[in-house]
Formats: sequence, C-alpha cells, structure tokens
Amino acid sequence: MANQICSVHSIENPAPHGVAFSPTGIAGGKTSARPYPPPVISPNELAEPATTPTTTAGRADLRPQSIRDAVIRLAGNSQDGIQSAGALLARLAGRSEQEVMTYMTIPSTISGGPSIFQVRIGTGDVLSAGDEADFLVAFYQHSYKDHINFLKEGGVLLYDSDNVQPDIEDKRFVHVGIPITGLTVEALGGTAKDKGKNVFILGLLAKIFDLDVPKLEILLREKFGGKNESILNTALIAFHAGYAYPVGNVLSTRYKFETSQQPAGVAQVTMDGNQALAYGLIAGGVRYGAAYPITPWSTIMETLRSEFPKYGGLFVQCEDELAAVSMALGFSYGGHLAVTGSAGPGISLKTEAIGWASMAEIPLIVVNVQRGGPSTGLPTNVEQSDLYQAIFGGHGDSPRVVLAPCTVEDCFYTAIEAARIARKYSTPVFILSDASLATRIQAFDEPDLKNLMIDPKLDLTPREADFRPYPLDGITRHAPPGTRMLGGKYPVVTGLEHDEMGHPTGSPALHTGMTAKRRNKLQQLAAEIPVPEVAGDQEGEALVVGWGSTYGPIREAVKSAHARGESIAAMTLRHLNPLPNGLEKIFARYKRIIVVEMNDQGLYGYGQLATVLRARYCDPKIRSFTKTDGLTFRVKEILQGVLK
Amino acid sequence: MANQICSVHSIENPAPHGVAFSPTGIAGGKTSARPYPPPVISPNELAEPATTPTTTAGRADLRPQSIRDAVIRLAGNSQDGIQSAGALLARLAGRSEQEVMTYMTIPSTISGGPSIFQVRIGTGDVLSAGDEADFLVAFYQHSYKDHINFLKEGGVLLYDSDNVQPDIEDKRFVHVGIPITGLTVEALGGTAKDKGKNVFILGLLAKIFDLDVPKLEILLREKFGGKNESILNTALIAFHAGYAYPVGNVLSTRYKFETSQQPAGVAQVTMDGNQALAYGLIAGGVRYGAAYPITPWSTIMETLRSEFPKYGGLFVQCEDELAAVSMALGFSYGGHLAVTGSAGPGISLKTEAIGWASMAEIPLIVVNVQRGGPSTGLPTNVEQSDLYQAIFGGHGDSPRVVLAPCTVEDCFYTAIEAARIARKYSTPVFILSDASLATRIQAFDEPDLKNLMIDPKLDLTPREADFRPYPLDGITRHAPPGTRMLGGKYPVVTGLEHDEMGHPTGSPALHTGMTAKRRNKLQQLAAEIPVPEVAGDQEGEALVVGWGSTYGPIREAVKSAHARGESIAAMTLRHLNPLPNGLEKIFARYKRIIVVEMNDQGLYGYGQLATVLRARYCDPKIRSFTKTDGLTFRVKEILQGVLK
Amino acid sequence: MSLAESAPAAPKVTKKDLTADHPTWCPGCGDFAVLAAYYKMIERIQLPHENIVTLAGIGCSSRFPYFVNTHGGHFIHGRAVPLASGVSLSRPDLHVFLFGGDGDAFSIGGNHLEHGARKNINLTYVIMDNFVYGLTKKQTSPTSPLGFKSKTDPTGAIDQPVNPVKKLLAAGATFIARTHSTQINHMIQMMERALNHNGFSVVECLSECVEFYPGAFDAGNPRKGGEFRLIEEKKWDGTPEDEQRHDVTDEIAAYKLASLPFPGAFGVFYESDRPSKNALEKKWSEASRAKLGNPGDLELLQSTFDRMK
Amino acid sequence: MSLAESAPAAPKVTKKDLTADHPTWCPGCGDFAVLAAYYKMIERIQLPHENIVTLAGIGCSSRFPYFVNTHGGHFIHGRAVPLASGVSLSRPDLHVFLFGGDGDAFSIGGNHLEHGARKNINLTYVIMDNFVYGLTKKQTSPTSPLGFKSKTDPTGAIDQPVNPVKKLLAAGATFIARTHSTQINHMIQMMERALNHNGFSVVECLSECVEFYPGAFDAGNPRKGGEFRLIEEKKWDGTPEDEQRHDVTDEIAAYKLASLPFPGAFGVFYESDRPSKNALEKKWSEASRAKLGNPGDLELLQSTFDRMK
Ligand SMILES: Cc1ncc(C[n+]2csc(CCOP(=O)(O)OP(=O)(O)O)c2C)c(N)n1
Ligand SMILES: Cc1ncc(C[n+]2csc(CCOP(=O)(O)OP(=O)(O)O)c2C)c(N)n1
Ligand code: SF4
Ligand code: SF4
Ligand SMILES: [Mg+2]
Ligand SMILES: [Mg+2]
Repeated sequence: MANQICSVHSIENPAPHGVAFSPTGIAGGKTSARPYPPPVISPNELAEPATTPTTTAGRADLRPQSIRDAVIRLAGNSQDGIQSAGALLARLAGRSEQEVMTYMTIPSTISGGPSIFQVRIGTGDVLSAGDEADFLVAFYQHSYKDHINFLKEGGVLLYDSDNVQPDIEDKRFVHVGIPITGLTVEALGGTAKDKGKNVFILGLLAKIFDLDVPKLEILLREKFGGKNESILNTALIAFHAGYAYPVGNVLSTRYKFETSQQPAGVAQVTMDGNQALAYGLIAGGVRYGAAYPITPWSTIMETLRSEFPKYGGLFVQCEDELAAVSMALGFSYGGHLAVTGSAGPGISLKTEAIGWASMAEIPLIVVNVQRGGPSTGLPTNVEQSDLYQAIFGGHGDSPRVVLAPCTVEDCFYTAIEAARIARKYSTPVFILSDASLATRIQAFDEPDLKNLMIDPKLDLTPREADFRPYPLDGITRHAPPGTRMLGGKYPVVTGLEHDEMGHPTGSPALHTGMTAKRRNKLQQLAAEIPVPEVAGDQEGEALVVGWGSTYGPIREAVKSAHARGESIAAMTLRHLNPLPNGLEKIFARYKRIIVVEMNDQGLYGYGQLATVLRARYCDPKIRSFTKTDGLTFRVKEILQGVLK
Repeated sequence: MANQICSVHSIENPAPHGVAFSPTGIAGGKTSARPYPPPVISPNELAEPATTPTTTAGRADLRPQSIRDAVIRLAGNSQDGIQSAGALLARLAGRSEQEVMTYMTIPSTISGGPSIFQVRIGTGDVLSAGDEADFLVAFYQHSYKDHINFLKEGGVLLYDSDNVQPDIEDKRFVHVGIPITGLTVEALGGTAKDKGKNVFILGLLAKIFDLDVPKLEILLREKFGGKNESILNTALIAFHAGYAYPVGNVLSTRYKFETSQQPAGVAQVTMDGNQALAYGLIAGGVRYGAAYPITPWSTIMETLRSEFPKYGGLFVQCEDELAAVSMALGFSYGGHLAVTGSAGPGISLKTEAIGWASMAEIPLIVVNVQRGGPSTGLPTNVEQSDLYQAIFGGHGDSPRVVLAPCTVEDCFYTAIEAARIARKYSTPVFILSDASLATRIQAFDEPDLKNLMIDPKLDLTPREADFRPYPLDGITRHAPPGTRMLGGKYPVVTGLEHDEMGHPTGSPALHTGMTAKRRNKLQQLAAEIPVPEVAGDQEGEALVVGWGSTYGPIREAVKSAHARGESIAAMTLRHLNPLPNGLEKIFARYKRIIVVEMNDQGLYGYGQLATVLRARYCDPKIRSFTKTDGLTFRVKEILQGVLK
Repeated sequence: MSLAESAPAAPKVTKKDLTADHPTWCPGCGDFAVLAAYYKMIERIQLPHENIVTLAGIGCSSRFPYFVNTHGGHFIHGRAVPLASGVSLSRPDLHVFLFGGDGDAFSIGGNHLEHGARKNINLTYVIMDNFVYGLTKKQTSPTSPLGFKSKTDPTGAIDQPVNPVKKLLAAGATFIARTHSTQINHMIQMMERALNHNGFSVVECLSECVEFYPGAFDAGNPRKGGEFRLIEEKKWDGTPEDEQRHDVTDEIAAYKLASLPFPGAFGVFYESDRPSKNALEKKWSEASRAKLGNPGDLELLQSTFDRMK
Repeated sequence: MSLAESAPAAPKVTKKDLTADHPTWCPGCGDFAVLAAYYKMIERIQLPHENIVTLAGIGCSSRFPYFVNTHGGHFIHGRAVPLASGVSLSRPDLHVFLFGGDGDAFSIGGNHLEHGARKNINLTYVIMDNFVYGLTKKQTSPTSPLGFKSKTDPTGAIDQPVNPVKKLLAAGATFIARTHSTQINHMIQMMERALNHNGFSVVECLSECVEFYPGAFDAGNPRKGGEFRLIEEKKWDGTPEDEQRHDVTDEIAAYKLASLPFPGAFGVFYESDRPSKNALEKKWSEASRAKLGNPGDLELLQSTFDRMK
C-alpha cells in the first residue's frame, strides 16, 4: 500500500492524501493515522548471518530470516533484459501489497551498454530506491567493478562466476559466485543461448527471498505468454533452473519479507511514471493530443497514440514540435482539451504557440519530462532545470500554470488536476515531470476510477446573445466551432490583444485590462490551492522544501534526521505557478528554509525554486542546496546538505 | 549636444559617460561637470504672450521671444508624410546642436490611418518627448479631437481650417487656423494635390520658430534631391509657400530657441534607435547576420542587409527564425561573430538554438526589439515584458548575458559592448531594445569611430597540441574551421554535455563542472561591469530604478521632483544579466527602492526587473511601479507612481 | 472537404450573415475580391453557418477571419495548417477553411504545408499569393520573382522563388488549383471544387498587393492586357480534342503544366482520391475499439489497471 | 562544392588522420559503411585536412561528426542545413559536409532542406535514410513505408511517406543522387560527384537500421536477392542506346524516375548548374563595394555618419 503523495491535493481532486509521518503531522487523509513506521532494517541485521559464508558451505537449505526492506541492484548490459526481470519483481511486490520502487539507468550510447536496474522492496514506506544495495547481482566484470562500492558493508554479492572474478579477499561482502551463464545455457539447451539469464536470476532471487512462486509464474505468463508458446516455456525453464539451484551451498540465509500490516483489500497497481501520467490524462478526460518523439517523453506519446483511439480520440505524431503544439491547440480550439509534451529542446520550440494559448485563452496541457540541459544536454539523465522556462519562458506577460508531480502515483493525480485546471481557467497548464519519475516503477493504491473518471463532453450548447468571448469581468469560456451563436455574432479567437468580443485593439485601457484579466485568473486559482502539508516538526530549526521527484529522498532524509532527534520537517510543492498562498506563515515557523533541487545554484547562489520563493517572499533565510550531476539525490547527500 | 547615456559604460567600452545632474553625482565622464540645467520652460512662459490672440490680429510680423524647449505634435494620417517633416525638424535640431527627441505612433491597421509625430527640441537636456505639447498641428477633425487634450493650457493649436472646426470657445488654447490644404494645392498648382502639406507645415514652423532656412533647404535637398528634380522643386515650393504665409496675422509671437551654451564643435548625428543599433554592430565589428522580418525589428535587418555587403559581409533573410538563428550560429561557428534578431514571437522560436549556443559556447548577438505581448500582442506598441524570457527563457541551466540600451545613443554603444562581450566570453548576448527606442529620433555626439571601430579578423592561427576546446579551468576560445590543429585532433562543437575535448559525456562530475564553467564566466563578466551611476541625491528617501527606454522620463521625473525638494535619485540598469555587483550598497542608502517598468505587476505584485532584484537581494523595500498600456511613460505618471 | 459531412437544414446563410468587421486592407488590395468570392461560395453551397470555421496564420491576408462572421481563429505566423488539422481531425462535422499569405504558407509554414499535404488532412487552404510580405511592409517573399526590389533586396531578389504547384505535387497534396483574384467567378469555382474535395485541397490565388507590389499580376489579367490561360480538363469524351486536354489525375502532366513561365496556367492542376488521414485514423480507432468490444471509457481504463495489478 | 575553391599543398590526408572516436552505432548499422565511404572519398580527393567541416543535426546518423577527425559540429535536431549554410556562405575556403537522418532532414528539418535547395547554397548533404527514427528507438519516420509497424504506429504506418527525390526536385536542389550503404563504391562515387558539384548537392543514402528496421533495404541489395538498379546517364554519343539513357538535366525525366516503386533507381537523378547563392551574394557585395570605390570600413562608416549630421 503506497503513500507517495507529496502534499494534500486540491479539494476538487479527490486523491489519497499525503501521509504525515510525525504524530503532529497535518491529518493527511485516510492513511494519516498510520503510526510512525520503524526505520528500515540495518545492513548488519540483514547481512550478519551471512558474514561467514565459508562455514555455511555444503548446507542444503537456507535458514529463514524475516526482513522489512531490501535493495537489490541488477548490474549488466541493457541487452540482458535485467529491466524486465526487475520489473517483474516490482510487479510481484505490488501484488504482494508491498511498497516498491525501482531505479534504472539507460545507456546514453545508441548501441546499448552497461546499465542497471535496482529494485527496492519493503513492507514499510519505500521513499527512495536506496543509497546502498543489500544485494548486488553482477553479470560482468565491469558490472562488478562499477557497482561493488554501491554494495553496503555486509551486503551480498551475487555474481556470474562465468564472467566475473571478484576480489574474494574483500571481506566487507558476502561473495556468492554462481555460473549463471553456463547454467542458463545448460538449462535452455543452448537454444536461446544466454538470453534467459535474467529469468534464471529471477528464479534464484525467488528462492533467496522466498518469493511467491505461483504469483511469479502468472507474471511470467502475462509477460511472455504471447503468440509464441515456446518463448514462455523457455522462460519457465530458466526460472525453475534458477529456483532449483542449491544456493544454500553458498548462502546461509533465506530472507522472508514481513507480511505487510496494511489492511489487505486495497489492490495496488504497478507502473512507471510515464504510464501513470498517460493514464491520468485519460482519467482526466483528455482524448486528443499531438507531439513529436523525444527521450524521456516518448513513452507517454507512444502510450497515448495507442490508447486514445480506443477511447474514440486521437493522438498524432507530427513533423515537429511546432506542428505538435499547434495541432494540440487545434484540438482544444475544437472543444477537445488536448495534450502536447516533450523534453527541454521540444518545449523550447513550443514556446511561441503556448504564448498564443495564453493570449487566446485556449486550454492546453503541456507535459515536460525534464532531462539534463541545456540544449541536447544529457538526454538520459535527470534534472530539474526547466522550472524557470516553465514559469518565465514566454515572451510578454504570459502567466502559465505549472504543476509538478512528485511520485509515480502523483503523476496520475497531477494529470487529472492539470486537465481540471486547464478547463476551468481556459489556459495552458504545464506538468513538469522528470527522467527519474518517467522510468521509475512504483506500486500504489488502485485509484477509485468510478469517482475520478471525467467524461469529456463537447459543449456545443448555443450561446446567448450577450455572449462575450473575452469578458473583462469573468473567466473566458471558450465557445468551440459548431456552437450556434444566438446573437448571430461568431467569435474569432486571437493572439492579438483584443476587446471583449475578440476584435484586435491597441487600446491602452484594454491592454491593461486584458493583461490583468489573464493574471487574475491565476490568482483565483492560487486561492483554491491547498496549503501543502508539512511532514515532521511543525515548527523548529529547519524546513526542507522540494518539488518533483526529490520528494522521496527528502522525506527519507528528514525522517532519519528526525529519528536522530533533529528538529526538522519536509514540504514538497506540487503547485509551482501560481504558488499556494500562505507559505510565508509556514516559513515563519522555522529558522532555516533549505530548498533542495536538482539544478544549478545560478549566478547568485540560488536554485530555480529558491529564486522564485525569494522573489515572492524576500525572506533571506530561504537558501538553496542544489546539485547538477544528472543523478537522483541520495538520502545521505541531502542529509549532508541540509544539516550543518 | 546629447547626454543620453544611462550609466557609466564598461571600462573597455569608451563611450561618453552618463551625466549626473546633481552636483553630488558620481563623476560621469567628460560632461559630468556640466552645471545642473534649469528646468524647462513652463507652459505659461511659453504661451502667455499669445493668450489673447484676438488683440494681435492684423499685425504684420511676429514678436520674437526666446525659448529653451518646445514640444510640437503633428497629428494627421500616416499617409501625410508627417514623419518625414518631423524627421527633418529633428535633423535640423541636431545640426543646430540642440537636443531633440521624437515620438511617433504607427497605425496598427495595415491600410494606415491616424498617426502622430512629435518633436521636442530643446537647448538643455531633452530626456523625454514631453507629456504635453506646446504646439499641436491638427490635419483633420479626428486629429483635433484625439489630441487637443494633449495640448497644454495656453498652448498653440495650429489647424488646417479646410478640414478642422475647432471649438474656438475653448479659451484654454491659442487657435491658429490656416487653410493648409487649400494653400498647398494652390502653391503646387494642384499637380501634387495635397501631398505637399507636410512640407508646407515645415515652412510655417520655420517661420514661427525662426528656424535656420538655409540649413533646412539643404536638408530638403538631401531628402528629396533624388533622381527626379521635380520632386525637390515641388518640396521647395511648398516649403516657401508655408514660410511666406503671413502667420503674423493670427499669431503674435515668433519663438527663437536660445543658442546652446555647449562648446560648439562636437558635431551631432541624428538617427533613430534601430539605425544606431545597426551601426553600433558595424562599429563593433559584426559583419554577418541572419533574420526574418518582424515589426519593430525589421528596419535593423533591412539596414544590415544593405550595409554588411559594403563591408564585405553578408546578412541573409531566412525562411523563418529557426533558420535565422541557426545560420547566424553557422557564421559564428565559422569564426565571424554574427547577429540575429526579432521581436517576441521570433525570439521565442529562437529559444532552442540559443540554448545550443550556451552549451556549445559559440558567441552570438540576439537583438530583441520588444513590443506589446504576449503572442502577437500589440505589434506597434511598446512594452518591456520580455525580460523574463531573455534571462530565464532557455531550458536547462543556460545563463545568458542580457543588456538593455536606454537611449538612441546608447543603442549604438550597447551594440559595441554586446559584440565585445560575446567575443570575450564566447556566449550568446541579448540586446533588449524596444519599440519606442526603435523609432525614436535623437541627436547625439558623433562617436569617435577611429577609436571605437573594431576590425573583425578571422583568427585561424594554428592551435597548439595542448588545445582543449572546453577547458574546465578557463574560458572557451573557439577554434573556427580552417584552423590547423597542431596536435592533429580536430574539435567538434556540441550541444550534448561534453568533456574538455568536446566528447559527449554523461559523467556526473563533468556535468557539474561544465555547468559551473558556463555559469562562472558570467560571474567573471559581472565583476567587470561598473556600478551604475546614481543621478540625484546619493542617499535619502527614494531611489527610482529603471531599465531601457524609460531612462528619459525617469530622469526627467526625478529631476523635477528633486527640483521641488524631494529627496530622490534615479538609476538605470544597462546590464540585466548578470547584474553589476554592489547594487546592495546603493540600495542600502535609500528608504524606498521603486522599480519602474513597462510590464505587468505579475502574480505577486512585482514587475520583471523588480522580481529579479528581489530574488537576488531579498530586500523587501524593493517595490514595483509598472504599467501595461502599451505607451511610453509620461513624466507625470512616474511622479504619481513614485511619490506617495 | 466533402459536403456529405455537413449537417443539413440550417437557416439560409446570406452574405449579410457572413459579413463581419470592415476589412482593414488597403483600398484596392486584391484580398477584398477573395473575401467576396468566399462569401458568394458559401452562399451558393449553403453550409450550416455554425459549422464553418475560418482560420488563418499571420499576415495581411491572414486577417481574413476578422472579416468573416463564422467561428474563426487568428493564429501565429506559419502554423495555421497544423492548427486547422487539429480542428479537422477531431471535428468531422465542421468545414475547415484556411486563408493566408505566401510568406505564411511557403516560408515559415513550408514544412507544415508539406506534411499536411502528405498526410492528406481534410481541409481547404486558400493561399493568397501576392509575391511579397505585405504586413511587414515589403520584404522579399519566397514567391517574389528574381529581380524584385524589396527592402531586403534593394537591388533585386536573387533567390529562386518557390514553385507552389510543384511543391504541393511533390508533397502529395490531393487537390491543387490556381486562380487570380481579378477572376471572381473562377475563384468561386476553384474554392467550391476544393471544398468538395475530400482531402487536403489547396487553391493558390494570385492577389495583388497594391501597396508594395502593384501590377504584379497584370500579366494574368486580360483587363490589363495579360492572358488568363485556363487549364482545359479532359472530358473523357474520346474526341480528338480531348487528347490535348489535361488529365487532372496525371501527376507528371501536372508537374509539366507547373513548369510554364509566369503567369502560367489557371485552374485545377491535380486531383486524386487518396484516402484522407481523417478517414484512416477513424478506421483505426473504430477497429481498435471493436477489437475490445467497444467498451465504455471507465470499463476500458479499469481493465487496463487490472492488468497492472 | 567545387574543388577549385580548395587550397592546395596540405600534408597527405590518410584514413588514420580522419579517424576519431569509435562509432557508438549498433554493430551492423548501415551507417558504418557511410562513414567508411566518407573516409575513402576524402582520401581519394585529398582535401586540405583543416578545411573540411563535418556537421550534423541530431540522430544516430547525426553522431557522425564525432567519428570523423575534422572540424565539426553536432547541432540541434533538424536545423543543420541553415547552420551549414552559414558556414558555407561566410567561408568559401571550406568544404562543408552535412550528415543526418531521414527524420532530421524530412520531418523537423523539411523546410530548411527545401529553402537551402531553392537558394542553392554550396554544400554537400548526405541523408542517411533508414526509414525509421533510430535514436529515439523506433517511431515512424517521414520515409517509413505504409504499414511499417513502429511504436507510434503499432498496427502499421498510415501516412503516405515523403518521396525525397521528388521533394528535392520541386524545391530546386541542383544535385540529387541516391545510393545504398551496401554499395560502398557507388557511395564514394556519389559523394565525390556531390562534392564536385557547385551548389546544393544531396545524396540520399539508404542505410539500414539493424536494430529497428532490419532488412529494410534488402530489396535494393543484390547480396540479399534484391536489385540495385543503376541509372544509366546519357553519354551524348548519339548512339541509339543513348536515347534510352537518362538526361540528368531533364527535371521532368528525373521526376518520372523518382516515381518508380521501391527500391527505385540509384545514381544521379538530376544536376543543374544554376548559380549558387554563394556566388550571387558575392557578386552583389563586390558590386556594392565597387560602387563606393571599395572604401575601408572606418571610412565607410564615417561617411555614413557624416550624412546623418
Ligand atoms: C514568428 C513571427 N515571425 C514574423 C512575424 C512578422 N510577420 C507578420 S506577417 C509576416 C509575413 C507577411 O507576408 P505574407 O505571409 O505573404 O502575408 P501578406 O501580408 O503578404 O498577406 C511576417 C514576417 C510574426 N508575426 N511572427
Ligand atoms: C527538438 C528535438 N526534438 C526531438 C528530439 C529527439 N530526437 C532525437 S533524434 C530524433 C530522430 C531520429 O531519427 P533520424 O533523424 O531519422 O535519425 P536516425 O537516428 O534514424 O539516424 C528525434 C526525434 C530532439 N533531440 N530535439
Ligand atoms: S499591404 Fe498589400 S497586401 Fe496588405 S492590405 Fe495593403 S495592399 Fe493588401
Ligand atoms: S539504432 Fe539503428 S540507426 Fe541507430 S545505431 Fe542502431 S542500428 Fe544504427
Ligand atoms: Mg504575401
Ligand atoms: Mg532515421
């Protein structure tokens, strides 16, 4: 059961609320009463029984031991299918009502190459993919070399003894060598050669972690049971070969995850952030979209290209981003709220047309799955450096709504909220996701679709004679083509400054009035955004503020600091423009405000959100802790950065 | 003689320094010692002799009276050539070593329409085009209706009695009716019909203001003395008809401008801001460029398209702005620093490629002649709403240099400085001009070209074996193609994150290092930017901060407030990103900091520069006074806004 | 765009109903006639008033929507084709008309024009070609002839101009016609045939910019001593004359016709009935829904989530 | 691009000198052969090493510059033509080569390709066409054939693909050739002829994406049972056979050739000697300078300012 929501959702958006892990936390919805969970299992607890592997040699079976949390890193090449093996583990965890989070790296070279997939499975909250691995599975020598230092002391190194020679003198780790390649080839009769290694490993892990084999078999069927039966059989053979391997000869302990204390029943769904965002759009009633491929956005468009038609809609791959945003605006102008998306380079190209949406007041959802910048930058790394552009990127005074989901589950709910806001305020809405959310797999409570699902109806009800397309005294309600205008006057939407009827004007008073109108509606929105929940001490020394995918590591860091007696709290902002009102009251309760972001400290020493907060509140205690290494934050990095 | 520079220029940029009008002003260069000039002539002084026109009827000639300053507004249609008549007046003033500033409106409808041209000529500083007119020349009834309230009490209304029926009961003004249309047609024998009206008026004004007729004739020759002699003759006939008209019968006074106290000798050049910017680029050694037309940028590209080839360079009109910025980068990559430019919509399109320039560290000059936004907005109005985009518009951490000229003269020097910075720091540099600077005509001291002129040399000196295209420890020095690489390794410039040799990398350490490298060079630049001069009280109640074309009205407002005993000062920032260091010290000397801008107050009540300053200094006393009516600031608007 | 799609039985649409703001064009601008032809064409066809959409990019010609009392949009420069495509692909009940200039269509918008043609999106695009940038006051346009003196080519244009018909043929447009704004009836015919075509239909209309390129199209105007050379289309009547006539389905023949020197030929150069993207996407959507048994939205999403458990 | 322009007497350039980073392409990718052909061609021609510029947009193919030890640039997606044009127009001493994929050239870059061709800018563009988006892992590209199954067309592509040769012809490219990355010698020939052409020269090279579209071009590869159909060019020897041969200056004939079904013909489709923009702009610049008596920069600007007094 998951609680990956960073802050209370807007009242109109009935999502599960954030959990406050401190008793003093603001009641955060159905799960907020849950007691403060104990810290995760310590390295020693986990590894201790195995610290003297030699002595255990020859024993036939594994001594069971119960654990709450394990970080397993599979290190190989992108061709080895470790992603799918890891994904199956994650899904299994989801079905077992365990918390799970994954983390992967995509090789930036075209021809693939070294890559990892990390699964963290836990019975309590799993907020990050883990700073250190309890288990490292190394396929090759380079996997071993590059990742052994990520293995915690006392951790278990499971290596393919056909390809890896570890330094067995290194007594920090438990060395478990298995001729994985050989055994797989043997098991599969060489037919599929070493292609089954990933599934073999899966079997091995199933044994070691005492996983639910029937459930795993079902998952294997779902994954490989396509047209070609033989593929599934191969997979099952490899799996059982791995499961059957007498790992007890080299490893003494069998680890068994504690069964979760959650009231069972609430099923979990397991998916990555881009899937969650795509299905959130569907739940939010979005049926049309257009885009151009780019990493890490592409998988959203690929999902929608197949899904929208099933809902009677359409997603078009355009010739470029300029066409894509324009076509999306055509859909929206036509009365079907539409989505477009990209990563930095493509969003830059959409800038002009998004300005038109602000001016013509046509609703639009713009998804930016952030990656390392500037320019082509680091296409497969994570960064939060597009916030400035999202808020300030347009020419002229063109305020935009900017939202940022902070977990996989939140990607789903943020998409629904974005659609609601775009419709209500007839304006472009940005969703800032990032490369780590995009590919991270998490399990979360199955959403209550019955209550969430928006049915998008084309509103062609005739407009009365007094209809004004751009009322100065109200929010624009777009009248799509096909609408009969009872007054006989048909509206023209325009990117030129205009009067209330949409006629172009250079009138000083009207430009002042319309500029204010476009600004005021965002101020109205601000008034309806709930004040974000603060987790931890409700007043005290330090408040750690973040946005987006840093939610998990920040929460975990603050949690452990808190456990160590620090006076500290965490807050994640999901609404970045406009900001929720009342933050100044929260800031006032702490001595230090540290804004943690994955972007540069800039010319004057402040990250992008920090700069926005300082400009609004002029509160010098708002400081920055940022980094630009293209990697997600480790819990310990945050601890070092915020505790001084 | 002109002193239109807003603040001291960078030491390496030998431009005339700003004048401090208060004795305590920081020494601002050669003219700073000049005594505080007396306030401009008051309406009454000017008009008093004429307040009883009736009594003067029948008198043959005009009683001379000496004035220091006059605001003349010509109101007609864009077809009437009032622009050229006004421009001739401006040029004459320049040649007479008088200060001059013009202001015009361009009809936003295609087929022309009502338009004005306003000339302010003065013997002292002329900082703005004037809040009120001393003289209004009305061609049509609509001209009269729309502009009569702009005429100051006691001002002179000169109207074409063939087309205008003024309300002569209105005793606030001196009514001078002349059958301009009829007289012109008569004078030109109907041939050119009423086309000569503008020149007829010019003759009339020459008589009234006792202007230098021989000089005017030379100007007419320069303007109309083209292939077709008859055109010039027609012009001269119309001029003398106007000059010969017995205006004494209806107006009692002949106004004579005081001869300027300036040491004569320093010749003045008279041009508009776009011309000054274009020629500044040439002086700065820019020889290549590419762009796409858009108002109000187009005239710069039109000038450069004709001028660059004369200097052996080239300016290309491209198929769109994406191609334009890319071609300009091709020129720069080739070793010839290039310029591209546009207004808001086009700059938005250039965003992605400018990000490449930041990443690949290729120098580039990007000119944005701002107009009303967002989207197509108000193409012919003025606004300062593209500052956010200039500073924050790129995706990723892509710091850019942003400069803003504040007068016509400063357009010239800013262009030179932009070229210098782009070369020295191998980075894109924005020049933010605006629609009012673009079309405003001012006279200024002829620049010392001998010392200013940069000779752009293509640097193909062979690079040593240890050459690194992207040194972490130094500023990038681009090696253009054609350069022999003695080490045998030829460099590839790239928009991907890279190591020192330009190879793509995903290395966390290198991305951190290179991001810092790209930021640090702007911090280095900041260190060499002089602290802007403060005009007025060096400490006290209020500091009015501005940027760009608001310089003049702000100066004039602060000047008059100061004259009225207010404790006030003015500062204009020409370097907006990075900001000069040390501003906090200046701010500390005042109780209130009011940032005056032509843009919206935004979601939180602050204009764009104000927001940037608040974010950096977190000084709550930094406040905003903004407007979004698409018009230049009037002096009295500023006074109302800043004095409370 | 096919009439079949239009809903019947709306009140009669008259020129008066269609008239909106008074055009801001210069007196004598060729665009006035294009506007008049548009009114007349709609009056003839009697489209349901509320189902007409008039869209445009940016330019003098692109101010068109303000002068027509229908649902309309004045978009940004050069991107009107994808905007209109979005409307067309999502709203089969609408008649999507697009108006704009040569710069909008062939310069900044050139790529979208091409891909719209290739994908054969169902809409009608009238390109008001005046061989110059009007709104920005006389710069060289992609159709300005060699030697044309503009503010960006003071001594005459040196870049070979675009050949609109060739470009559209190569791109795959399924209806391509050419007309002249002084030939009102021909304009109406071409617009009507474009409207009746099911797919991406383009009419290049030479429309004089009296302000910045006066007389540009006199060579195509009999009243100015020019020749308005009409394309004679095959009647398929087996007569020998018919041999000489133009087969509008013959791409190569159309390409040859497009190679004629200025002012060239007028009429329909090419027409083909390749299925529109509108039809193909609809088919795909219906097929994928049928495969799933045409479920309701909730049911569908729920089943997807069930697979993710 | 004409050899005439190249400076003589540089040290001999060998493949070794030209080799840079090891290509990151997938083993077996067709692009390796294109790279090899480029090395060989330069070795044959012996261009001065420092005067070669290798530019590209974004894509697998566009990684090309990293693998070549010349001055180079890896630009943004789809804008490499204007970038290269800037280099070409300002640096007559350089040989400007451009490499990129079908998406880069025909999708996002389609408009620039067309205007570069129309303006006839002097450079050589090798389009490595694999009928798919490689770098982004298998989306439909503008050259993907109908029915091609990709991540964005899971049941098969429905948009009619671009015909590169037709597009380039209509746009006014002055050299258009087509080759196949399995035909190394033919590739070298085509690149060399493109290089020797003075103007905008394009070589479309079918280059297989073994990862996402294996076997795409077998039909053009004799070793895979396909036919590599060569265009026979007229020898103007008056022989009857010559009648049948292709006249590369005949635009209509080239357009017909381009209409052949896949895999179509290979070789030179079209070549014309229309003056390049480089030459025309140079002429204009020299004329305007001459008219002023070829003044020095300072003198020139001073005289301008004198007129503004
Ligand atoms: C992105 C962008 N670039 C440039 C402009 C300026 N602009 C407006 S219309 C136009 C071209 C007008 O020519 P054309 O499309 O032929 O239309 P016409 O005015 O001749 O009818 C240009 C360059 C703009 N509005 N937006
Ligand atoms: C503005 C922008 N949009 C999208 C992308 C993502 N992208 C990179 S390469 C590419 C297309 C690759 O296909 P192609 O040009 O055919 O080259 P190939 O990889 O097949 O050689 C795309 C869509 C990008 N880098 N920049
Ligand atoms: S400028 Fe030319 S195109 Fe524009 S309205 Fe006037 S005549 Fe027509
Ligand atoms: S993905 Fe395709 S195009 Fe890219 S390197 Fe691999 S084989 Fe070549
Ligand atoms: Mg035009
Ligand atoms: Mg490709």
